[in-house]
Amino acid sequence: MADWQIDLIKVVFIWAWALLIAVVMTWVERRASAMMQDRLGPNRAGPFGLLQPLADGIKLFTKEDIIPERARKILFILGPILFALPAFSTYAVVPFGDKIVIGGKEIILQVSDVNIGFLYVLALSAIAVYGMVIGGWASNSKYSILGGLRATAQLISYEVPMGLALLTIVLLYGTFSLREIVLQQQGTFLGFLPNWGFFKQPVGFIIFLVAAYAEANRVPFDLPECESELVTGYHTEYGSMRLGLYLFGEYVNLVALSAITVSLFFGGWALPYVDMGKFLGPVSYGIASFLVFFLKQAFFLFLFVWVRWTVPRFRYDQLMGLGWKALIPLGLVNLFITALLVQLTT
Amino acid sequence: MSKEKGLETICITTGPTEVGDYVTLNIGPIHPAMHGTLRVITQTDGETVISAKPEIGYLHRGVEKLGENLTYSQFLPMTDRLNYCSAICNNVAYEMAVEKLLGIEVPPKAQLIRMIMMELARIADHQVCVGILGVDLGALTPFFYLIIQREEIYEIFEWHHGARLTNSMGAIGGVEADLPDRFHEKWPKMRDTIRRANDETDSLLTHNRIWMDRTIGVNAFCGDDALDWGFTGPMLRACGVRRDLRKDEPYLMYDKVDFEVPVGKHGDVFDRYMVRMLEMEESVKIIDQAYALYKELPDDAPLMKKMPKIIRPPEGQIYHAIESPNGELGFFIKSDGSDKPYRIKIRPPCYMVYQAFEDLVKGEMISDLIACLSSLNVIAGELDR
Amino acid sequence: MSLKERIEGILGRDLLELTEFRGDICVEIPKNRVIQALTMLKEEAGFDFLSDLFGIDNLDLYTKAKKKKKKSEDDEAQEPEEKGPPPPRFEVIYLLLSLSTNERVMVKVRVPEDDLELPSITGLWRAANWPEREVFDMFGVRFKGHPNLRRLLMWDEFQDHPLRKDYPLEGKGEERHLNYDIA
Amino acid sequence: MPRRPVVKKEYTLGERVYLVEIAKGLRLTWKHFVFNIKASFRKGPHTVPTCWQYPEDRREIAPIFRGAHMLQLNDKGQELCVGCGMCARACPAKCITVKRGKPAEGEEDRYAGKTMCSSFEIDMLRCIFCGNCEKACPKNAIVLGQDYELAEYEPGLCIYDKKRLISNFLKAKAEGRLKPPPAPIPIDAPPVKKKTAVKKMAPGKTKAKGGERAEKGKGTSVKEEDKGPDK
Repeated sequence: MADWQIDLIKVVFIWAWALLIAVVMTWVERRASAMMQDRLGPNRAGPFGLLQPLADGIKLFTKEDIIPERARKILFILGPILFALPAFSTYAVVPFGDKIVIGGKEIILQVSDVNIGFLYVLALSAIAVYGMVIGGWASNSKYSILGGLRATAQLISYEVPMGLALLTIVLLYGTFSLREIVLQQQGTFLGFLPNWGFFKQPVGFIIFLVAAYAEANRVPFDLPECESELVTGYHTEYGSMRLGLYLFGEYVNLVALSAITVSLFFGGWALPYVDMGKFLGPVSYGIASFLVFFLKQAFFLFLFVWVRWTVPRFRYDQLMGLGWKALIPLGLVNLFITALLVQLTT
Repeated sequence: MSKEKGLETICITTGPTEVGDYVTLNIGPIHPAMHGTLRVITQTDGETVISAKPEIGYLHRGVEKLGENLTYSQFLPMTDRLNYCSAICNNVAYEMAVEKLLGIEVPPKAQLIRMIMMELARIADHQVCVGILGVDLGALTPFFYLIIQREEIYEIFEWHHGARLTNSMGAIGGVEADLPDRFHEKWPKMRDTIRRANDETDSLLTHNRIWMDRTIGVNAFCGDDALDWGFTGPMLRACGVRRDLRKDEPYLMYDKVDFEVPVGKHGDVFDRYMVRMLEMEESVKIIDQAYALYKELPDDAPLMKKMPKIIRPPEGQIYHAIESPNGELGFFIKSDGSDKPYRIKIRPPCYMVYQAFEDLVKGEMISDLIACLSSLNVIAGELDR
Repeated sequence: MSLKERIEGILGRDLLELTEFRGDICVEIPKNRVIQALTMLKEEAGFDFLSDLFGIDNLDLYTKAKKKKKKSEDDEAQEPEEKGPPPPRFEVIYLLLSLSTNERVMVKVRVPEDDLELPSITGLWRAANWPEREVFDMFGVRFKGHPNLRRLLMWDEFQDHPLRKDYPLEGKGEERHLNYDIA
Repeated sequence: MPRRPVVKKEYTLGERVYLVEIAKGLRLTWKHFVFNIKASFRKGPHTVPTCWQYPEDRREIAPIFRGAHMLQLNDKGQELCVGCGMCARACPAKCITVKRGKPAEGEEDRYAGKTMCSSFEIDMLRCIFCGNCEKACPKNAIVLGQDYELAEYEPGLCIYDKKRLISNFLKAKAEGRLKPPPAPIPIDAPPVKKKTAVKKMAPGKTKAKGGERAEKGKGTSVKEEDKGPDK
C-alpha cells in the first residue's frame, strides 16, 4: 500500500471512530444523567436504548429546515459547519495509539505527527468560536446574539489559561509534538509514580481541565447556551440537522478534548508500570495501545458528563472573574515555577 | 469571587446613559425560565438589567368573576387552579373563609387533618420551588431528588381525596375523609426520605461555591422595603422580618404545635432558598406533632360539621388569611345572603411580591433576573387568577 | 382600649360608619379624605401594612334591595326614596394590617359612578401599585397620582371593566385586537 | 436604584477553592449512579424505584381516584340514575346535561328508580374532575372511576353519552376497579359544643338559620348529607 492510501485509511478510520464515540456519547450523556438523577433515560430504541442516537439523527435529518426571515442566509448556513469542522480536525494530531505493524509495514497510529501539534490544537479551538458567534449573529435573534457574544468572551478568555497550562507541558518535555510528549511520559517518576504529566504538573492539569470545560461549553461553563436564560443561546433559531451539527459538534469537541487531556497528562496509550510491547505481538500491541488510549479517554468523557449533572452554572461575570483573576495568575505562577525547576534540573 | 462586586458596580455606573443604547429583551411569556406564562420586558446594558417591567395577565381566567356566578361549594375546585403547586392550602384557605362567614368551627380532627395535609402541600411547594431554582441555575439533579419525594406526597393526596394536583380537598365544614391508610403506613418512612432528599440537595448546592456565588447577595432586599411592597411569607422572612401567620394569627391548631420560623438576613436568593429549605424541616416537625395530636382523638371523632346542602351565609363581609407556602393567602368574601358569593377577592401572595420585581432585579444581571424569578416562586395561576 | 375605640378616637369625624362582622372591623371613610384617613391609620393606629386593595360593584345589591322593597310594600306609593341621589355604586376596600398587634381593619370608600376617581395611595404604600391598577382594570376607578395607571390583567385595547356586575360572565364577544407593526 | 443591603460573603477555605465541594457533590451523584445501575440490571419490572415503565408497568391508582366518569348499575344490573339532575346543577364547569324520562312500558325492571335519565351527557373537555357530581348524587349513580387515559382522536368522542358511561362501569367491574361505596362521614351533631377554641368567633345563629332553611326547603338534604359522599 502506498503511503497516501494508509493515510487515507487512517483519516477515514479516525473520523468514523470520533463520530461513533460522539454518537455514543449522546446516549451515554442521557443514560448516565438519568442514572444519577434516579431516572431511567432512553431505553426503548434497541437494547438499553443504544439506538436512540440513531433515532435522533433520523429525526433531525427529516425535520424541516427553517431559515428565519431576515437571517443572514450564508452565514446562517456556515455557522454550524464552522463549529463542527474544527472539532473533527483536531483529531489529525491526536496520537490514538502507538504503532501497528501490518504486513511488515510500521504504521504510526496518528494521522500526522505534526511537530507543532500543540499550536494546531490551540488554533483550531480558536476557530470554533467563529461557528458560535456567526451562528448567533446570523440568526437575527437577541438571545442568539447574546449567546454568541458570551461564547466569544468565554472562549477567548479561557484560551489564555489553557495556553499557559499547555506551555508548562511544553517546558517539561521540550517539544510541541503530541507524539513525542506521549513517548516521554513512559516509565516512572520519583521511583513509584507513573511518569505522567498529571503527576508532574497537577496544577497545570487542573487549569487545563477547567479551561477545557469552558472551551467545550459544558456545565458549569455552558453560558453560551444556558437554556434557562437564553433559551438555547446561539443555536436558538436553528432546527433540523443544522442544530444537529451544533449539538454533535459539541460532543466531537468533548472527544477531542479528552483525547488531548489523555495524551498530555495521562501518558497517552501507555499503561503505567507495564510495557505492553514486550509481551504482545506487533498487531495486538497496536490494538491494545489503541484500547488503552480509548479507556483513558472514556474516563474523561464520563467525567464531563458526571460534572455536568452535579454542579450549577456560573454567572457571566463570575466566569470571567474565574478565568482572569484566578486561572491566569495561577497559570502564570505555575509557568514561572515550572520554568525555574526545568532550568535548575537540566 | 469575593471582590466581584467591585467589577459589577463599575459596569453599572460606566454604562452608556442614553436610552437608545440599551437592548430591549423580551423574556417570556414563552421562555424556559418563565414559570407558567410570565413576561418581563427588560432593558439591558450588555448583561446588566436597566429596567424590567413585568407584564401579567396571560393566565387570567376571571376566577373572581366566576366566583360570583358559582355557589359556595362549586367555587372550591376553582381554588385548586390558583396555586397549583399547593392546591390544598388554597382549598383550606377558602373553606376557612366561608366557615368564618358562616361562623362555624370545624371539629378538631378535621382541623388536624387539614393541618397535616397543608403542611404536606407546603413541603411539596417548597420542593418544587427549590428544585426549579436549581434548574434555573443550571443544577438539574437536585430537582429530581426533590420531585421524587413530591410524588410520594402526591400519592398520599391521591389516597386521601382522589386527586394528585387539583386536590379539591375537604368541603366547607370539615374534611370528608379520615387520613388514609397510606399515610399511616408511609409517613414514618417518608419523613426520613424527605429529609434525605433535602440533605442531598443541601450537599449538592448549599456549600458549593458556584451556587453561593450565584445566590449570596443576589437581589438582596431590605426588610422595610419588603413590608412597604407588601411581601409576605418566605420572601419577607428572608429579608429578616419574622412574620408567619401560623404564629401571629394562629388558625386551626397551629398554636398547639411547636415550630420555629426560619428567618434570613439579607433577603437575597440564598436566604430565600435557605428559608424554604428550613421551612420544609419545620413542616415535617409540625406534621409529626399534629399526627401525635391526631392519634389522641378517637377513631370515630367527627370530621365534619353538619352543613346544610345549600350554603347560604348571612349578609356580611369577611377577610380570612392563612399562611400559604408563598405567604399570606387571603380570601375576602362578601355575601348578600344568597347561595352565591357577592364578591370574592383573592389576595394571592406572589401578586404583591411580583409587583416589586423591577426593584428586585434592577442593576443585577440577566442571570440574576432568572434566579430571582425562580426564587420568588411566582405561580402564574395565582398571580393572574 | 379596644380596637374599635382606638379607631374611633383616631379617625374622629372621618369615620362615617363602623361595622363589625365576625370580628372583622370595617370602617367607612369619606372619599375626599382617603389619604388623610389612611395616613392617620398608618401612623397613629399602627396599621402599617397594606394587605390588599380591591373594588366592589354594588349594583346588584341595590337592585335586589329595590326589588325586595317593592315586593314587600306592594303597590303602596313609597316613591320618594327613589328620587334621591342613587347610592354610590362602587366601593374600594383597603385591607390594613398592624404588624405589631396583628389586628386587621377594612377601610371602605364609596365611589359614585359619576365620579370614578380616588387619590392613589402608592405614596403611602408601594404595595398599592398593582392592586390599584387592577381596580382600574376591573371596575374603571381611576386613581389620581398613580405612577402607571394602565390595565393590568386585561389587554390594553380592552374597553370594558369585567368585574362590574353589568358585564356578562362570558363576555360581550370581544376579540383581542392585535396591532403588530410589521416593518 | 433600589436600596440593597450589603452582603458580606464569608467563605471557608473549603468553599473558596470550589473543588472540595464539587468533589463531595460528585461523590453523591456517583452513589446514585451506582445504585441505579445496579437496580436497572435487576430482573423484573420497576427495578429503578422511581420510574414506572409506563404502558407496561403502571402505578397503583387509589380506589377513590377521580378519573373518568361512570354510571353505576346495582347488583341486579339496574341503572341507578333517576335523572334528577343534581349532578348537572352541582357541576362548576357545567359539563353535564341530564334529561329525565320515564322508563318505557315493560322496561321498568331495567331501572332501579321510578324514573330514569333518558339522556346523560358529560363533556369531558369541560370536566375538571372535581367530584362535585358524585358528591351531589343522591343515588350514588354517577361516580368518578380510575381511568385516566382519556385522550381521543376527535373532539366529538370526548362527549360521553349514557352508553359510554355505563360501558365504563362494566369495564371497571370486569377489571375489579369499582369505586368502594362511600363511607359515612362522622358528623359533628349540632348539640355538641366545640371543645377546642382556636378562633374567637361567636357561633352565631346563622348556622341554625341556614340549617332550618335547608330542612324546610328540602327534606332530603340532611339525609343525603348523613350518607355523605364517598371517600
